[in-house]
Amino acid sequence: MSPLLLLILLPLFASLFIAVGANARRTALGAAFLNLILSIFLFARYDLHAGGWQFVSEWHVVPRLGINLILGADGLTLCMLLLSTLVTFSALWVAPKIEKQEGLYYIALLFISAGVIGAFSSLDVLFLYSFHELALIPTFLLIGIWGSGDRQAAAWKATIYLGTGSFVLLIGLLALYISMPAGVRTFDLRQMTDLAATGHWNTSSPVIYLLLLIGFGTLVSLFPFHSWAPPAYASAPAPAAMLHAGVLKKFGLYGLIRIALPLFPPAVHDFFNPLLLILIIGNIGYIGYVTVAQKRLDWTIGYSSVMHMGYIFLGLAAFSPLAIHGLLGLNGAALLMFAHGLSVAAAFALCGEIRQRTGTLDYAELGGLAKSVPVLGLLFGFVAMASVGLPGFANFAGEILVFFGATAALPSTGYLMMITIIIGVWGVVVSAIYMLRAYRNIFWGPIAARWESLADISPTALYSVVLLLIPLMIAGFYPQFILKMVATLLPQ
Amino acid sequence: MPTLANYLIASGLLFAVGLGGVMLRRSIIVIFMSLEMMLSAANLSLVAFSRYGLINGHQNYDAQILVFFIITVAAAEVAVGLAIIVSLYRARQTTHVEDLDTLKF
Amino acid sequence: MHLSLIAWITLIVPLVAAALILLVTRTNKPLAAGLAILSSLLVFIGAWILFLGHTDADYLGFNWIDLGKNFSIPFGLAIEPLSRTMLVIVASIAPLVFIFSLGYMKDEEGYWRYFAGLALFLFSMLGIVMADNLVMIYIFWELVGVSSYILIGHYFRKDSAADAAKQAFLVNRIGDFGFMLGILFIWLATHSITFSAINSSASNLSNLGLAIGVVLIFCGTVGKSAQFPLHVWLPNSMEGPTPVSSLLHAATMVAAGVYLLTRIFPLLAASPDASEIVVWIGAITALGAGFLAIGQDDIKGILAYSTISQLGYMVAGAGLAVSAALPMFHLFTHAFFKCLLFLSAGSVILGMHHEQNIWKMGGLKNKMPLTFLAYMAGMLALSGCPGLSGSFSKDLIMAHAWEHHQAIFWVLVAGAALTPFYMARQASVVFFGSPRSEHAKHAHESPLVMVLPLFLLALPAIGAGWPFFKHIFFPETIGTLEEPDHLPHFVELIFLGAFVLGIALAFALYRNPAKDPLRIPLLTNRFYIDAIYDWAVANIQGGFARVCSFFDRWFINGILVQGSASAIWFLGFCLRFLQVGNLQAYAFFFGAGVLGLIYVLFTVH
Amino acid sequence: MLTAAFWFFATLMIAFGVSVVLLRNPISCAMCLVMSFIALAALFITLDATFIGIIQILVYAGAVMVLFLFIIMLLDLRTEESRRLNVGATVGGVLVVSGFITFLVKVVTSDPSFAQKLPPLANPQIPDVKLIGMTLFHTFWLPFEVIGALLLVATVGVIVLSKKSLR
Repeated sequence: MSPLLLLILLPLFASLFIAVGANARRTALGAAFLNLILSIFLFARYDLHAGGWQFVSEWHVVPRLGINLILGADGLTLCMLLLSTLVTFSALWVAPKIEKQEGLYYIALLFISAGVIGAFSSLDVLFLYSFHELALIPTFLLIGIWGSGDRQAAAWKATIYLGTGSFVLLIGLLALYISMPAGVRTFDLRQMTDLAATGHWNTSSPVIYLLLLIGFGTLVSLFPFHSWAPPAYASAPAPAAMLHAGVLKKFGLYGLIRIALPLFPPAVHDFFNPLLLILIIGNIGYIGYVTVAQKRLDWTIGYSSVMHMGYIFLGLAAFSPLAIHGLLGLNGAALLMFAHGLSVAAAFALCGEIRQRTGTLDYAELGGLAKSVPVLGLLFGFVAMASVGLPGFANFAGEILVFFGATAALPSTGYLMMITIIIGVWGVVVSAIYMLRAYRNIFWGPIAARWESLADISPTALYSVVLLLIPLMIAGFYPQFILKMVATLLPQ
Repeated sequence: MPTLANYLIASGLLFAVGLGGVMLRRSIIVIFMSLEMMLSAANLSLVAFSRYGLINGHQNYDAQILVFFIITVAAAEVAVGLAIIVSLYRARQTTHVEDLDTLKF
Repeated sequence: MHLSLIAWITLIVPLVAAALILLVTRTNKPLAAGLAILSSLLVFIGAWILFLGHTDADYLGFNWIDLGKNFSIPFGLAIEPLSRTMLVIVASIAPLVFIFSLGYMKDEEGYWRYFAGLALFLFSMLGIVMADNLVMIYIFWELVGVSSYILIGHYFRKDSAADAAKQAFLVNRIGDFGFMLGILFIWLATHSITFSAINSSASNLSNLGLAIGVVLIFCGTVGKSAQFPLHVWLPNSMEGPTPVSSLLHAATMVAAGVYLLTRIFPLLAASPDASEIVVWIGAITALGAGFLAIGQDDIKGILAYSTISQLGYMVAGAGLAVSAALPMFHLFTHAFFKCLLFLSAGSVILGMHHEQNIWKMGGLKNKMPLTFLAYMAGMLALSGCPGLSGSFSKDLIMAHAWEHHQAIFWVLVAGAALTPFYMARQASVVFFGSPRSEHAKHAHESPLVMVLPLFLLALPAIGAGWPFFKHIFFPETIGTLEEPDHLPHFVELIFLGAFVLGIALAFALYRNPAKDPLRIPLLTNRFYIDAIYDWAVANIQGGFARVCSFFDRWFINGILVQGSASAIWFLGFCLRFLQVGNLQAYAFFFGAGVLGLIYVLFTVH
Repeated sequence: MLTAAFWFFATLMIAFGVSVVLLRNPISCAMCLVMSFIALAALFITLDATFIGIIQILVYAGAVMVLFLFIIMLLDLRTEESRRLNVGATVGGVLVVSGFITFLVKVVTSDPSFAQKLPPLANPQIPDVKLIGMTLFHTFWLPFEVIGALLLVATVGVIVLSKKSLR
């Protein structure tokens, strides 16, 4: 049995057991734990010298159309799988006691997990897409049933918005498929890459590229397709927000790295570079200031996660396969995906903990909590600093690599790239502005009497956040831990 | 000798009559009868094609099987449809379609 | 033991201590303090071993980021004359402050947090000192920022402390914005980030490129060394505990900015345009902060502005582009006497039961004689009293200014006259005259654990500038520390005159007054710079943020997203009228639709 | 002979069909429908589809029509009172119907292959029922099973629907 298939099936089997009446929390945690162990094992077992796709297995579905379920992993995949299983386990662990329909809650979370794992490990573009859709619907349920605030509106908005984005993406993927020469059409990513690389397939259609960019971009909340994210994350229960913002959202970037970057010739990238850079400026500069204006923690984190996507896109925009430093940005982007997934998941976990204790995330109502919940405050400090891009956390290493990559691309891209870099570096200041403001307003300052006797963070939440922070710091102190895996995906 | 066209026209006319019945009559029972007429008209076409499109000198039995299935489904449909009409009548005391117009905005 | 191992241990020990304090000893006060002090002592020993080892080396540890042969960010320790001297300064002052804290923080809460912050701070500072490349120095630069954030915000429940910590971090970040761009720029121009490589490539760069790169990196200095216009955080950061002020603002954090300038000194010296900017920023800061110090009532506030002013001298010294040793020498002497002054102030504050307003003090020389003696040593050294350490280094900078840049010279001399004035004002009001409050009447001398570091610091504060020490700590390899050859004698008289004038005026003016006789609103309000910044942050930045938020909420989310949703709703609303509810109408639509379809198919073929 | 039979039964079928639409009494309509279907069955037989023709009579003219009559009588439906003619519906219906007939004629006359005469069967004695059975149970056994299931479902559905209290 393929280990990757096992990785996908374990959560599904667990949800089956839950559906027929097994203890929901224990079963889900057990499956997630096994998955975590398995993904760490795979991560360690990956043969760095051989590189390329490993653990490949293939099942024919519609061979005539070139649709097959192909699972395989390279270094980037394994990083994303590690991220997925880490965040899944942590999200399940941190989940509070559920009053209504506990089974369905855990089943939904497990389905998201199975969906993202499937999406990351599929080598077949159609399955890559379908697994992502599998993860989308449980998110809708989680927000709509167990969310807070205006949860139904947020659930509908996010789902319709993401559904539309996926639809655009599907059109793009099908157009890509049809643009292949008849007879060799396939959804197999490896063959597609080969076809494009050997020149048998002319992939220079800007329309398809644009469709993919918008489709994947919507899933990643690329400006201006971001308005679904903050309300959805604000309303979602903490585990759902963790899984979605931490892992599922990375799917769009993963898809761009897997499909758009290698298949399209440099001319197409160059053609869209100015557009992409302008959108990145929107993501970093504009959304950054929108974040500064937020008055609630959940919205701040939601917008900040939108903003940070800009840095990853900057890494992708700096991609130029032929230049001497053309892959720096991509390395940084991959590292940043990993780092941001962990840090934003931890942020939402803590956000949920605060909400659970105080019932509000409004800056005006909170203050001085570090007195009553010191450990929670300490952890939030770590997470805030990670988000700010403090050295020691992987976010910093990723950002600096992205900046170096973008700088390396400067001579060939011109002034717009320069402006983007300046705004990007300024964005580091902006993210410090809003994160420190959040920290200062929630944890520092005089404490109101009603917050004096809050219970400090529960051990489960503490451990699950620490579980996220440890790999974040390992990758921060020693980025090679991730980078040497990522390097296997890049043409040498 | 009748041509294929003759049969098709006959079938089409029966279909048209049925269609007219569906669109003009108010009694839901008669509308239902007209529907049956339209289904049968389709059967006639199929049988005609079966007879005119010989395969190795034999009729094309695939078409007749289809007719067979259509008749079966039509029978089932009649049973269910009439049951619906009965319960509809119980609920609304009418079989006039013009009185059954609650399904609108 | 091999020196490279010692260097690495010296760097890592405080980090280990910080981590242990955080993880293990949160409840155990003595152990937390003990760990921190132990680590600082180890650092002290390690630093002196390295200093006396006299071996230049670049101890490459590993490639922090390694992407094949084209790109790597090394993580190495550069042990060379400059960093050795700086290392000794940092490592010698840190244990004293740590020990002093033991007494000062005895009754405070958040003990472990404080000592973990100190240890982390020491680690970061050592990292800056020993870093051999720009990215690494940036990493520790940021860590210094965050540890200062922790320490300044120690009394986080006070709004003022929380705001000061946040401001310190953010203002530093603004400086780092330029610094980061500078790193990227330099890397783009030279394709290297190690100091040895970029310093030797100065001649390959165009004048403009060199100037841009140096000025961008100088932004980092402006932020960290609190130069105008990013100086506002430093006085506010006095909200932190006094030992922290002494550590951060005497020898380490703020000195890091100057140290950075000396690390890229060859680049700076090669670019006249950049050094012109640097020297002017330094001179303006030196003079302006000197004026502001006169308007302060807070005992630490005065010292804070004097720090800014002295940092201005160092930056100007670097900007004169004579020798890297010039600013370093002043940094060296300043570190001791400023640390001494801060710790004395801490002792006074503790004796005064946490009263910091100098107008509530008075006559303390009898109540706290030991502190008074230590303070006077530091004060005279800072004021430039001939023979004490400060005069050597400061006069040297001014002498070179006379040689190279007359305008700067006069600005600096004006600042040099202000220095003894505000210091003597403080000394006179605090220690002389009669007590002005109940606290002052009942002030008491501090415990030995606090006084001892004062005296240990007083010795270098007096003698660190003497030629004997100068030769030990500043070998020729750092740069020349000779006086300019043709210095007229009257220039030295000017220095003396400035000192005497300042002291005399201050003691004349502040002979036991009950109130400040010289109250200038412009100075007490800090040139209104803080107010302008506050206004700009609240209105310009906040306004921009609100406009963005409004745009996002009402245009992108409102018009575009909700608009498209509404458009679809409206389409559905229109189509709704087809739902007439009549079965036969539906049959008609259906039939008509089929007919239409047939027609289309029929005409197409 | 065949031609005469075709014209006769075709006319009969259409005529009774028209009367279904035009007559007001539902019972008359049902009886006309039976007649129309018998004529249709005769047409099937002229096409050598004896089995289908018999099935048509058995199922439609027999079972289905009995059901119709049963329901009409159960509900005690009387002759429709004549309501005011719905002009829109009438015009629409006539338009669609005439349009349909127009298209039909156009399509049927457009291609010469529709004008072919009845081709002779290779062996008129071949047992029709046997061949249908072979086809049904060899080629189409799966749809046959599905249809069986469908009938079962329909039966269950009818029972559920006819229960007085629908839950």
